[in-house]
Amino acid sequence: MIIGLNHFQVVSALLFGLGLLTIITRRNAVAVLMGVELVLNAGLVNLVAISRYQTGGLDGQIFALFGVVLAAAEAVVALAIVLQLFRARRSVDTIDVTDMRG
Amino acid sequence: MELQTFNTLWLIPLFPLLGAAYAGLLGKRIHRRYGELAVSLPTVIMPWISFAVAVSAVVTLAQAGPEVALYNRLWTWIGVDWMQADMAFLVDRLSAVMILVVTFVGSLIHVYSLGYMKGDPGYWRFFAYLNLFMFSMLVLVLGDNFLLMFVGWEGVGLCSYLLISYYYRERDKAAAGMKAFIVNRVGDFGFTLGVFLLFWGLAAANSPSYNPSIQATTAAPVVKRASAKPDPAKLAEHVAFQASWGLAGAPCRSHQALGRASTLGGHAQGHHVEGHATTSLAFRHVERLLEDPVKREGLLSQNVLGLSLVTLVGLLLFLGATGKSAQIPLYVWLPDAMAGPTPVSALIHAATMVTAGVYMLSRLHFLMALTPVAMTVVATVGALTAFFAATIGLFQYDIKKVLAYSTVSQLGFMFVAVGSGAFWVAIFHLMTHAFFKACLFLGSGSVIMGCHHEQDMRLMGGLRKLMPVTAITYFISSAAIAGFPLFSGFFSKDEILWKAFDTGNVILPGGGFVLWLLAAVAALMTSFYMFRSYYMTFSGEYRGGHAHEAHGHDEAHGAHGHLPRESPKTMTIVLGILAALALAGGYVGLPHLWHLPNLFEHWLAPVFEGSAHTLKWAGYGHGLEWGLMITSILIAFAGFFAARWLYRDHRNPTPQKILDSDRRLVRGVHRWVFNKYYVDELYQKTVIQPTLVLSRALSIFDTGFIDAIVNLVGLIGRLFSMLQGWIDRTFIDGLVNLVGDTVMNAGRALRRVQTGRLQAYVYSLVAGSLLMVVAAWLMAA
Amino acid sequence: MNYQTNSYLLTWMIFTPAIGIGVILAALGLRARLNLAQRQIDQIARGVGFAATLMVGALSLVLWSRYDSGSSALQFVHHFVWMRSWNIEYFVGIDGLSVALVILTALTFIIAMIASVPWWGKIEDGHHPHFSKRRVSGYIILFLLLEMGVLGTFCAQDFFLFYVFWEVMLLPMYFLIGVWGAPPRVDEQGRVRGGPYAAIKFFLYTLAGSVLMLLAMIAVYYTSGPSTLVDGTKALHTFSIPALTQMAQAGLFAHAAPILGVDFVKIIFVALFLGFAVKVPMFPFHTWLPDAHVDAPTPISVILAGILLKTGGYGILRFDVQIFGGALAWAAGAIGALGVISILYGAFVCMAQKDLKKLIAYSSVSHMGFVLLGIAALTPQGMTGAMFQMISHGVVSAMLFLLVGVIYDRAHTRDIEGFGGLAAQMPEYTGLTGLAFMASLGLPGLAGFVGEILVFLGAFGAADTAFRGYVAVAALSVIVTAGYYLWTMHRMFLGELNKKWEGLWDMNWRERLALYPLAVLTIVLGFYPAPVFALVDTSLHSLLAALPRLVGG
Amino acid sequence: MSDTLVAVVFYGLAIFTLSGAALVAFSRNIVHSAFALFATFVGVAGLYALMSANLLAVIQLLVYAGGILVLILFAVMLTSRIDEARVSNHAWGRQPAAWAVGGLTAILIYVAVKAPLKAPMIKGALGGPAAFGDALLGPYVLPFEIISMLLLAALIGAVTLARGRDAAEAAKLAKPAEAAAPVQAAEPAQAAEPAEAAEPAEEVNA
Repeated sequence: MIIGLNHFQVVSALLFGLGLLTIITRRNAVAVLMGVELVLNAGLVNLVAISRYQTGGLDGQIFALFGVVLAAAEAVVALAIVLQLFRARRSVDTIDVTDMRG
Repeated sequence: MELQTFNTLWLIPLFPLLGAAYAGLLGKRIHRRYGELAVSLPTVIMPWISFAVAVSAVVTLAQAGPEVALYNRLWTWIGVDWMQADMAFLVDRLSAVMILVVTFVGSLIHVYSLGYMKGDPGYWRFFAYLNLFMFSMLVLVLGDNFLLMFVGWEGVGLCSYLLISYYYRERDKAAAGMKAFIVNRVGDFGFTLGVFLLFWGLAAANSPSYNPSIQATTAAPVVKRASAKPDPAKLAEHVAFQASWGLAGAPCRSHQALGRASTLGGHAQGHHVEGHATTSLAFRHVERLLEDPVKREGLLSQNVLGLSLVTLVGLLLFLGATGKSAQIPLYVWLPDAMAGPTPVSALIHAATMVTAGVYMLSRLHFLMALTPVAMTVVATVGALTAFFAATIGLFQYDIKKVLAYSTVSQLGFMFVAVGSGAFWVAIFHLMTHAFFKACLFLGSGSVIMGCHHEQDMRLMGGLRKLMPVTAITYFISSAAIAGFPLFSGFFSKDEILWKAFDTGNVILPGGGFVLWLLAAVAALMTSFYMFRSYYMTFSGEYRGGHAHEAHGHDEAHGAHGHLPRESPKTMTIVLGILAALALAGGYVGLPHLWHLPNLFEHWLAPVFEGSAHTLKWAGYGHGLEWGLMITSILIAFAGFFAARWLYRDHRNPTPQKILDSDRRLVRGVHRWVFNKYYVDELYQKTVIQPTLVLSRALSIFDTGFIDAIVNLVGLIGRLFSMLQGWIDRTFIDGLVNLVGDTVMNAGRALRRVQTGRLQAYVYSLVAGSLLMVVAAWLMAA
Repeated sequence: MNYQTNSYLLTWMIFTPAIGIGVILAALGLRARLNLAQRQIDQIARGVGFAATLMVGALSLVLWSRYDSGSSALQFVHHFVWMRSWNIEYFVGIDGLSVALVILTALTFIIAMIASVPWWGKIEDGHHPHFSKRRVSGYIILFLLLEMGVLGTFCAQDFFLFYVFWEVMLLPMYFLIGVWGAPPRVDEQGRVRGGPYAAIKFFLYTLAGSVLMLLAMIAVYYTSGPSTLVDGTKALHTFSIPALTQMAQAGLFAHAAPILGVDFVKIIFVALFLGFAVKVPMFPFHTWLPDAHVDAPTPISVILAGILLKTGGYGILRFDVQIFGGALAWAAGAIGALGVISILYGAFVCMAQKDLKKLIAYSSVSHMGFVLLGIAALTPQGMTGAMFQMISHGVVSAMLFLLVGVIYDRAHTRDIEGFGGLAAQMPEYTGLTGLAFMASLGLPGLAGFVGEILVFLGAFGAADTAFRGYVAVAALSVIVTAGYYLWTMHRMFLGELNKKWEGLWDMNWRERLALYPLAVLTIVLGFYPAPVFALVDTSLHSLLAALPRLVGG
Repeated sequence: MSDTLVAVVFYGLAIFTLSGAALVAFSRNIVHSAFALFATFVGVAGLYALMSANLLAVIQLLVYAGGILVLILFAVMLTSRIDEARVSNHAWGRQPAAWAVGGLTAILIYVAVKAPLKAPMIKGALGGPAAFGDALLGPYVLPFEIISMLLLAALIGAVTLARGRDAAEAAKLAKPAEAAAPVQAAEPAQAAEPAEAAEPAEEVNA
């Protein structure tokens, strides 16, 4: 059997789904961050796969590279925020953080 | 009349004005820092400078010949179209007398005040007012037209108000000032109306001489009215009326230009101006106009409300004079005016301001001479005032009140002279009166100061020994006012009596005799009450000094300190000078009878020349004149001896007996006269109270009726809009509110969605994506 | 009609306050950005207010120096088409009728501005902050808007533009009285009075007048003949006042079709007159005045009495005399009579007042009656007198209201009976009040006299001899006026000092700065009124000369 | 590499990756989750390598597994108490979330399967690191520079955020947050007097 693009996409989709589930259900802010990383990875896999199967160039990889960099930046900032949050509240439980409540 | 430019005339009123500004604006601070003299010396010197300038002006005038007047035009004050009033000063022989009297007596009284006001907390204020008064009085005298005279006229009224209310902490004294001002305003009402009437009457009288060529250019404003009521005669009248005084527009401007040239250019041009300037409120222009028989007839033929216009003008102007000069019916303010400091009483309420009415009518002699009715009224009112004021004066105990009523009475004499047509005599008496009455007042001031501000003569007595200078000067002045032979008052008063008897200008039944009789009786009473006051004050033993008795036993030398003492030098010297003038001032106007030159009449003759030919005299012989003169001498002595008999040394019990009499008639008369015939109360009841009631009624009308209507309209509007509002609220607003409430409730519900929880948002994101996909799928299907 | 000059001077004058408003608004907008404190904003607003009013003052001096008093034509004209579809032009220019009032306006607003600041004085109330510390920027903005409206009203030469400025004038006044005036209170009779009440009363009264004016304006517009706009386009109707004047002089309005059976000229005359008479104010339309004055803050009273009342008199001269003078002959008797009633009625009502400010308000009614009488007399003296009376009343009443403000800031009461003996405590204040009273009662040598005497003299010479009677009756007011002023003087300043007022202090420098210029002006105008005459004479003369042509015979 | 081998490798990698991800999603212990995340990253790197994106695979390992994950572990260690580690990873409303996410994933999978993208993998190498470098400094130089700027900004931002203020300032920062939600004041130091802390907070709100 030939592994086609849709195989990769199914994996990507599942990865995305699991990441989303992590984001939604986890109460720990760090865990939520992990979910975000999963979702990002799912996207990157998709990018690379499409460029591999459809266009054949380096574009997808380069975008993926940018995505990785973005993820790194995001992780750094987000973790800094989480740390500040923890410092302020002694907790990283997302249920407690309801400052944006209407 | 020829005008000679004299460019320093304006300095005469200027100096006192400077003094007033100095003391008024800086005086308080200077007083505090540098003491009294720093305030008073400049202000005392100012009138003297004015006097010096006035002397120089009068000397120039005297050298210039009889028909010349000095003229100094500063600027056009009110110049609107053909009406023009200049800021211009004029000195003719009449105003020359006035400025000399005013500046000289005024300056003396300033000097006197140095001593009298010493230690007064309002020192600066007093001198500021006094200087301001000098300024106003000089403007009054020097003003060359009605309006400028009115500036001075009201200015002296204001200063009089300020000075009467000088001791403003005492309500009564403040009220006296207010009374003076308001009563004077009644007179001003007459004065202004008289001026208006005269102005437009002259305009109409002047009309037949109009130049038709300028009709087209100047007749504009009133033509319109004429065409509104198409009446050819009226139209013509209006056109004429406009044109004559209506050298309007360009001609008026050229006149101004010429006027300006005259101030720069001197005599010849000044004379040239006379030809053009027929359109102002200047006295000399009016006089010139009336010299033309045609125009005079034009004025005399006019009637207003059934009265001759000239008569009405004369009466209205006389109303003004009665206000300022305290004649019936407006004399009531003058006795109250004694609330002011005594130098003020001397200067304003005896020597100068109150004579303004006499001056004004004399100034308008050419007009007064045209109207026998007004002359009669003037003379009669003058005589009655002289008589009634004298009767009140008989019973007064306040030394200043005696002098006040005597002033009213003497002013009455002057009006008798004016009404009789003897204008120069009025001015003559004005002058001598200024000397002796100022002296009397200042003497009384000296007495009052000596007696520690006691004014009741019953608490004086015996002052002759304690205050010899005051006593002597007071006696001389009393002799002068009573008309002792060879004293100044004798010449002037005798002349008045004679002229009143001799006059042909009044239309009373019995002619001048009635006037003479009233005036003679008044003279008798004058002599009596003046010496009464002299003897009550200066003879016998000192009766004052409760203080003396109260403290005398404790302190041996203290008693002496409480006895009256002679006043300081500044005051006694002034008294001396004035007494000398009271003694000798009359020699400038010796009677014809004695075949001696009458300098005063001669001096004033050119001024009153214009009216001389319209005045009529009965022409009684010398024998009668001798007889009257002797009568008046007898009268003077009769009064003197009666007073001496009754009041000398306070020994004669008769006055007290009369006062204690039980007879109703005596008591009634006494109370009636003592209370000034209840005139004040009469005015209170008939004028002041109705005015107040009216004002209150109108005020209530204003808020209760007019404003109520406004508010009612507002209320109706509000009721209507309330109805509207109800409809609005219930129906229209209901709908709007429904929408609003829905939105609000929805918002409130949706608010819960915004939980602030991170995952909830992601959750809804996911759900939303799902929904969108489902929706897209359904739509695609 | 030849317009002598073309300049932007008037436009600059009118809109300089608008620039000031813009600056204040900008400051408010950038407040958060620039991190400005409330006090800083207040100071900026005051500074801008001063700068704007002083600028207008300086421009008015330029105007005065360049004004050609020998010409009765419009000067400093600025003219362009504004709303073409209605033939409305932006048209400003001044002649002798308005120039003196424009200068007076500039002066009065400077004085009022000085009176609007709380500097250099102990004026705190304790309970309520002094009006000059409340919402300062809003106050200054409205103040400047008011100045703009007034200047525009005097300068506008287009009827519509005039109307716009007339209304612009109204609105700020409403807020200035209502918001910064006295707080609402209940009086003895249980009626609610105070700033808001007075403001509404003022607003509705004047608005009723302007509605009549609006109707008249529309009627005039549709009656007017064809004319040419400034850019050369033909227009069927016009709002331009000079053009309307020319048409009136050609007899257009005199021969226009009657409305409801009444002559066109007469009905328009009456409508306009009523609109202006409310502003003057004339008996019986005067009752807004006392309320408005009593409850307005001091500077607003100053402006109200000093300037706003004059817009009424000016409007009568500009419209009722200049354009619809055809009906003047018909109405003069009535106007004169109403003037006399105003004079006497005001004077008598004054006598009964216990509130100092109300007294002075009623005295305004009395003194503005002279303006009506003078205009109705139709003589040069009367007209000039009316004009001068407006100027002198502007100066004197401004002074009087400032003086009331001085005592009210200290004592927090204006009850005349409650004072007494203040002369000892506040000599300088007493002196100035005395001067103002004397000027107001028409003491010769002070400003009030000149106008009064000219009006009397002019009215006495009116062709209608009934005016002599009017004068005789009106002249009684000189007695009554003296009576109430002196009585007030007596009750407030003379006698023993009321112990209650021992803590009062005399004038401070801010008050001196506002009052002394007026005092000097009062005296100068009294002795040397020629500058004012020079400004107004030529125009008034040609105004009168044109009257017969307006009848259209 | 034969297709079968590729398939085998793919399935192996896919299972490894997805099971790691599942563990991340469902583990009750956050430390476990972190390590499972490591596994997922490694799996994804394998998938990259499978698609001959060798450089990217290396970068994935270096950056994600070596960098980000270490960061996350640090965060876990700093924010969790080790003794509570067993309950450190609460879950919240798992069931409805599972339904929603499941639905979404199902649709995605459906799309992936049904989409007409069945072309075989393009043959041949796609260029090594040299080509990568040329592309980055050639056509992609602008995004490259921008992303480097972004990284720098994130770096500075993170430093600024994490540096922490003075204690007082931190306390001040904490107060408004507490004022907004006084009931949830979890801090033990302040929990001692919650009533007093709540009262002024209500005033502020009013």
